[in-house]
Amino acid sequence: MSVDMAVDVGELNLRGPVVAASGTFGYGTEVPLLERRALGAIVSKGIFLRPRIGNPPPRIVETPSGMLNAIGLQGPGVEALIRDYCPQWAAWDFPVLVNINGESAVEYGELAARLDGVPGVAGFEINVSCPNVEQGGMYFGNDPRAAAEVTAAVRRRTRLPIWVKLTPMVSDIAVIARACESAGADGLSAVNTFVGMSIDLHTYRPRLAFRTGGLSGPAIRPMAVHLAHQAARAVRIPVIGVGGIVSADDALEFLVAGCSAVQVGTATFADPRAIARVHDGIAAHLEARGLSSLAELPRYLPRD
Amino acid sequence: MSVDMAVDVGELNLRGPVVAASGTFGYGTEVPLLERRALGAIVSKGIFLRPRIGNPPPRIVETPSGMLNAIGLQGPGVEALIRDYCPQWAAWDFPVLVNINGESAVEYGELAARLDGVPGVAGFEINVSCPNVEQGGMYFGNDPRAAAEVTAAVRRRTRLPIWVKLTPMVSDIAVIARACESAGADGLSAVNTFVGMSIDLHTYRPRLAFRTGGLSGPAIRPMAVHLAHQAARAVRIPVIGVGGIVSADDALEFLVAGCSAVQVGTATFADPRAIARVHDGIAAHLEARGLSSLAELPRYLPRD
Amino acid sequence: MLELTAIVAEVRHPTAHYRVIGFHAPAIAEPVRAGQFVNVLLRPGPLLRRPFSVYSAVGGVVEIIYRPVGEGTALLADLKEGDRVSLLGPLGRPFEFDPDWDSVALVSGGLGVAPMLLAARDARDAGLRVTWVHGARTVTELSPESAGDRSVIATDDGSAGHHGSAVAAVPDGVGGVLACGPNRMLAAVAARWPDAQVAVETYMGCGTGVCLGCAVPLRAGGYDRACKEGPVYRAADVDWEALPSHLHYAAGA
Amino acid sequence: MLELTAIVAEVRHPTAHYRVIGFHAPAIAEPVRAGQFVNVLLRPGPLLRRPFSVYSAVGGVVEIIYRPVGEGTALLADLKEGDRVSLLGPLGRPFEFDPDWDSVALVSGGLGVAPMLLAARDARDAGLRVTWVHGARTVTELSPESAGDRSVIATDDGSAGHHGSAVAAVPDGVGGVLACGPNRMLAAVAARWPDAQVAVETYMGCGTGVCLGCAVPLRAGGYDRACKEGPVYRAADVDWEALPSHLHYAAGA
Ligand SMILES: Cc1cc2nc3c(=O)[nH]c(=O)nc-3n(C[C@H](O)[C@H](O)[C@H](O)COP(=O)(O)OP(=O)(O)OC[C@H]3O[C@@H](n4cnc5c(N)ncnc54)[C@H](O)[C@@H]3O)c2cc1C
Ligand SMILES: Cc1cc2nc3c(=O)[nH]c(=O)nc-3n(C[C@H](O)[C@H](O)[C@H](O)COP(=O)(O)OP(=O)(O)OC[C@H]3O[C@@H](n4cnc5c(N)ncnc54)[C@H](O)[C@@H]3O)c2cc1C
Ligand SMILES: Cc1cc2nc3c(=O)[nH]c(=O)nc-3n(C[C@H](O)[C@H](O)[C@H](O)COP(=O)(O)O)c2cc1C
Ligand SMILES: Cc1cc2nc3c(=O)[nH]c(=O)nc-3n(C[C@H](O)[C@H](O)[C@H](O)COP(=O)(O)O)c2cc1C
Ligand code: FES
Ligand code: FES
Repeated sequence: MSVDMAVDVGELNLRGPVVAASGTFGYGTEVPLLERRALGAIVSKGIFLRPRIGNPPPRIVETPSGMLNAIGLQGPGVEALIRDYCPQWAAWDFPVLVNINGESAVEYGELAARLDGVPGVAGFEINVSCPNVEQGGMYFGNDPRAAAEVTAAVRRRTRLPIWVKLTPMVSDIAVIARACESAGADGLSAVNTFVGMSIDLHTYRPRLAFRTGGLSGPAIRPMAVHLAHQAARAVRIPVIGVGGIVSADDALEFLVAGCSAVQVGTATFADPRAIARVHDGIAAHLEARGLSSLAELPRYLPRD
Repeated sequence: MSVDMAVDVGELNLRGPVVAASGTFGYGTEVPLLERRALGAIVSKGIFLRPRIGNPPPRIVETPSGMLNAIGLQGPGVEALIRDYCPQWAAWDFPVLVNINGESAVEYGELAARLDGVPGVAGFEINVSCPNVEQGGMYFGNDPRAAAEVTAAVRRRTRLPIWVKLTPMVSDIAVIARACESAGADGLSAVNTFVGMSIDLHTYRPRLAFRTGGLSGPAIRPMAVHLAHQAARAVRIPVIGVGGIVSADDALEFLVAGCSAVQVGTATFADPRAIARVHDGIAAHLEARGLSSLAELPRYLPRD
Repeated sequence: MLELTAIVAEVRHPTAHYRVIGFHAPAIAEPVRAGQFVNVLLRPGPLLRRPFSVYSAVGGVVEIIYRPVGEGTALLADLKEGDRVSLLGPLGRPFEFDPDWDSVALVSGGLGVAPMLLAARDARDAGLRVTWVHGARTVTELSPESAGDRSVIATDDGSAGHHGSAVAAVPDGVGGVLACGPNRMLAAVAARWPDAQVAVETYMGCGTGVCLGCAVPLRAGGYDRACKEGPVYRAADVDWEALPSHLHYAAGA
Repeated sequence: MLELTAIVAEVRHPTAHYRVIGFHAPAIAEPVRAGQFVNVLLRPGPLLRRPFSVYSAVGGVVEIIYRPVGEGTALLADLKEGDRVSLLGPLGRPFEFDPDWDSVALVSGGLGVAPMLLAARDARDAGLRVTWVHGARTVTELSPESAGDRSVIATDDGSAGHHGSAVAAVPDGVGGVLACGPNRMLAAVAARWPDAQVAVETYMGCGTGVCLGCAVPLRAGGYDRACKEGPVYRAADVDWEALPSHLHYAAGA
């Protein structure tokens, strides 16, 4: 394909616009990395400073064109991450961003400080939007002041690129987006999952042990496109669109709506080659329209 | 079926828990009313004081397990409603609630006053959550103070039952729910559509002429169940669950999650008999569990 | 308007690009008139029904003609004799035949031919002479089953019949004009014959008049429902500028 | 782990309630071992794949056995010879055979028989004597294809074999115990033979270890992934109280 798919997302130069979404690609080491030529970047599973066992099962439920998950940020903690995964990442020819989590702005900052400079860590995605933990998580993403505080705390401890992962559970995402931009974010990932619930009609209780979970998959795409578009209109930093992308056309909707790059999550579960498929489909679309680079794709982005 | 399906939603005694959702059943007069035995009530298409032409086309887009609509509250205005539809409603053996809309609290109040006492009008559903109009609509539903003000304005002008239709586009629906309860609402319909957008890859512009639309259908159900549950936990007045119900099991999820009744919307487009199917399926579920009335259905409703 | 479960009676491929599928549905076949449509439910399949003009209605079988372009039509193409689908119909207002006409021109572009077989039948029943005018991109496209009527073909590329638009190819002196095809063709029809009757297409949510999704902008202001007041309109009554014309699957028409 | 498109080679109905479908997939059939599973994509169909234990693997054909209970299995039941599906596999850790064993008991309940055909094959390859113990609700359910091995049946209603649970029906003195079935049966296995190997079921998002959706609670604390560290566990290692046991489709097992 002769189309130039490279894209600069702030300081990060990606060879393609399709990024693996946090929590849906593990640490990139679980599955043999087929077709890595198409991987723009990986965002690793959300990590805390300390190990976390996560939520009890059942943790997932399928829903119409979507799924609810309540994993609860199970993870080995930062020291195991540095020991077990970062050395592998350091050998790869595409960037890995670490999705960082904390119960306070201080914890986010410490996590960034600990990972800053570790070979293999190319940047951070600040998760202020996880619906599946009792402390922290979505709370920070709901409130512009808290989101900015967390962003600033991380900014002070690293010069690596920082993306902030926004929650959709707000009345006005533009306010949060601007708060994060002002606090020093280099990019915004829009969006995380929507809170949902499903009831088991045998037990008359929620199907998920955590009661609620985060909705992902094609069901949320129209909402995610809208929110990513609202965020992109509100800020000058790049927005990385995420939510329900299965096909190249889905990804193109986000890109036209003003995103610089996209993340593919849930689709990978059904199709481990989803990222390559989306990448190649975007290139084919551009080629069919006679465009020689992704940068030439028309955008629909009236400014506020 | 020997199961007692009657339910009291505040002052309104419904013969069954399944209600036709506003905007998806017209004025109840467009389609021959098959199987009306199963209709708990109808909520009529949203009306303003004055006629409205609505939004330009395209007004709808199909999405995975859902659809976006941006009708824009097209309607003939209250006088034509009273002349053309209320007399027909007065002859029916189930209640019709009017979904009322305005650009200010005063307008909502005037609409209620004009309709109060008109034969055929059994109550009101206050729409403070329409995403498809420039003025009013969702704005009132985003803000607890504005929602309460509209509710109180209607309360002052009528003794008929008032349901307030809540928007899902808020970080904490409980706050809005309590505000409407305090302002005199008799019930809460939860929820209206979620804002979404879809991009046309031929024109590189939004598919909907209004640019954004409201997402409905099974895609939103897990979120709607969660929001209806959050509302039901927050208030003592009945909650009417709405969002993505296609089957009896879907409706039962809302009922178990604390709703007194449910509304069926988009599902009617594919299946004009959806309401009867859902009604009968709920009765069959109760019977299979050896329950003799809907009131005996176990609920999962931990109070805040 | 009826909702019924119909059994697939037959499937045909009149041309390389078009397919015809017939449903055994006497309760619709009997009353249906030219320009009306059925709304087809595909399960498992997309959330909404898909509206299709009734192409023919003989012996209790309702036929529709389509081109597989998307999710719904792909599922339609998978149906086999004996399969069951739910149909809603007949829906919408049909073409009306003016008692003053002595002849009628049926002007179609691409899949706009769909309502014309019934229109010819109804016209003949009303004692009218029928002239078919069908526009296509190239000669490989469907030619209408014009059963001895006068028939004119126009092709974009001149590979058969008139070189150019179907509208330009219509002979002078026809009585009534009934048209169906891409919106830009119908706009041209409106310019030449304000009183022509045209069948338009819009996205539809319900097909039964309850959702207001199928808005057709009117010259007089406001919107009608294509599924209820339409899909047949007096050509000059439609605000063609405001009617979306980017119905992509019809682009090949 | 491979992702490949496989052609349906055959479909069978061994009993009234169960079905077997075989996919031509030599690249999975060759390496697969007892207790491993494949993850099946159904399109059009539900968002997620459906995991199934490999039932047999002969002549390059991977067979699975299932009962149509929901969306995925209904679509599976619609597949015909020659249809194509995408398979991921072989996935998960298989049963391990201890060199000290001289015999093995294969204890299954309902569809828990799924991995036992391969387990018997692998056991015989390892030179072990095999005792099948299968529990069912009534005699109409599947009896394993036990090919001359010693075989014990237990039924809930006493309509055949032992009256009561499969676990109670296992004779004393067996070497290793491999078990699969409803979680409450596996908990009973754990109580009688802490060292038994059991194959558990959970909801799965990916089947490949990336989503952490398939959490299995461990006695030692924390969670393992059924798709990666499992689905085969040492019986005593699982926290049976915390493992959801309301897998409704398995309730009939
Ligand atoms: C009154 C009426 C009569 C019709 N008669 C026929 C007919 O006789 N034969 C026929 O083939 N089709 C007819 N259509 C269109 C038909 O309903 C389907 O929309 C079309 O066949 C594509 O369906 P799909 O599910 O395969 O495509 P989709 O997967 O829905 O879409 C494929 C492409 O077509 C576009 N598209 C889909 N539906 C529509 C629509 N309703 N309007 C505009 N663009 C759309 C989509 O944007 C997309 O680009 C009619 C529509 C109406 C309203
Ligand atoms: C490792 C593993 C091996 C399996 N092996 C087999 C096998 O050999 N044969 C077989 O028939 N099935 C097996 N299953 C289960 C199978 O994956 C399907 O879940 C099951 O067949 C129902 O799928 P469905 O799409 O028809 O049902 P759905 O429509 O998804 O659901 C039907 C009902 O089953 C419940 N259910 C669905 N999936 C699961 C699940 N994974 N766990 C618990 N409950 C569920 C739902 O809550 C619902 O009540 C296995 C599962 C795992 C994890
Ligand atoms: C199983 C699962 C686990 C996830 N874990 C994380 C996480 O650890 N951190 C995070 O920021 N987002 C997490 N997400 C959210 C995804 O990164 C993504 O934002 C969301 O799923 C929407 O995209 P999708 O529809 O393409 O999946 C998770 C999603 C799923 C389905
Ligand atoms: C075409 C359409 C028009 C609607 N019009 C209204 C309206 O006028 N007033 C209102 O309160 N809600 C309106 N709604 C929202 C529905 O009443 C309902 O809240 C929503 O569609 C979610 O339910 P569902 O998924 O069952 O459709 C409309 C929905 C649709 C799809
Ligand atoms: S399609 Fe719903 S009103 Fe016409
Ligand atoms: S199913 Fe995804 S990690 Fe096991």
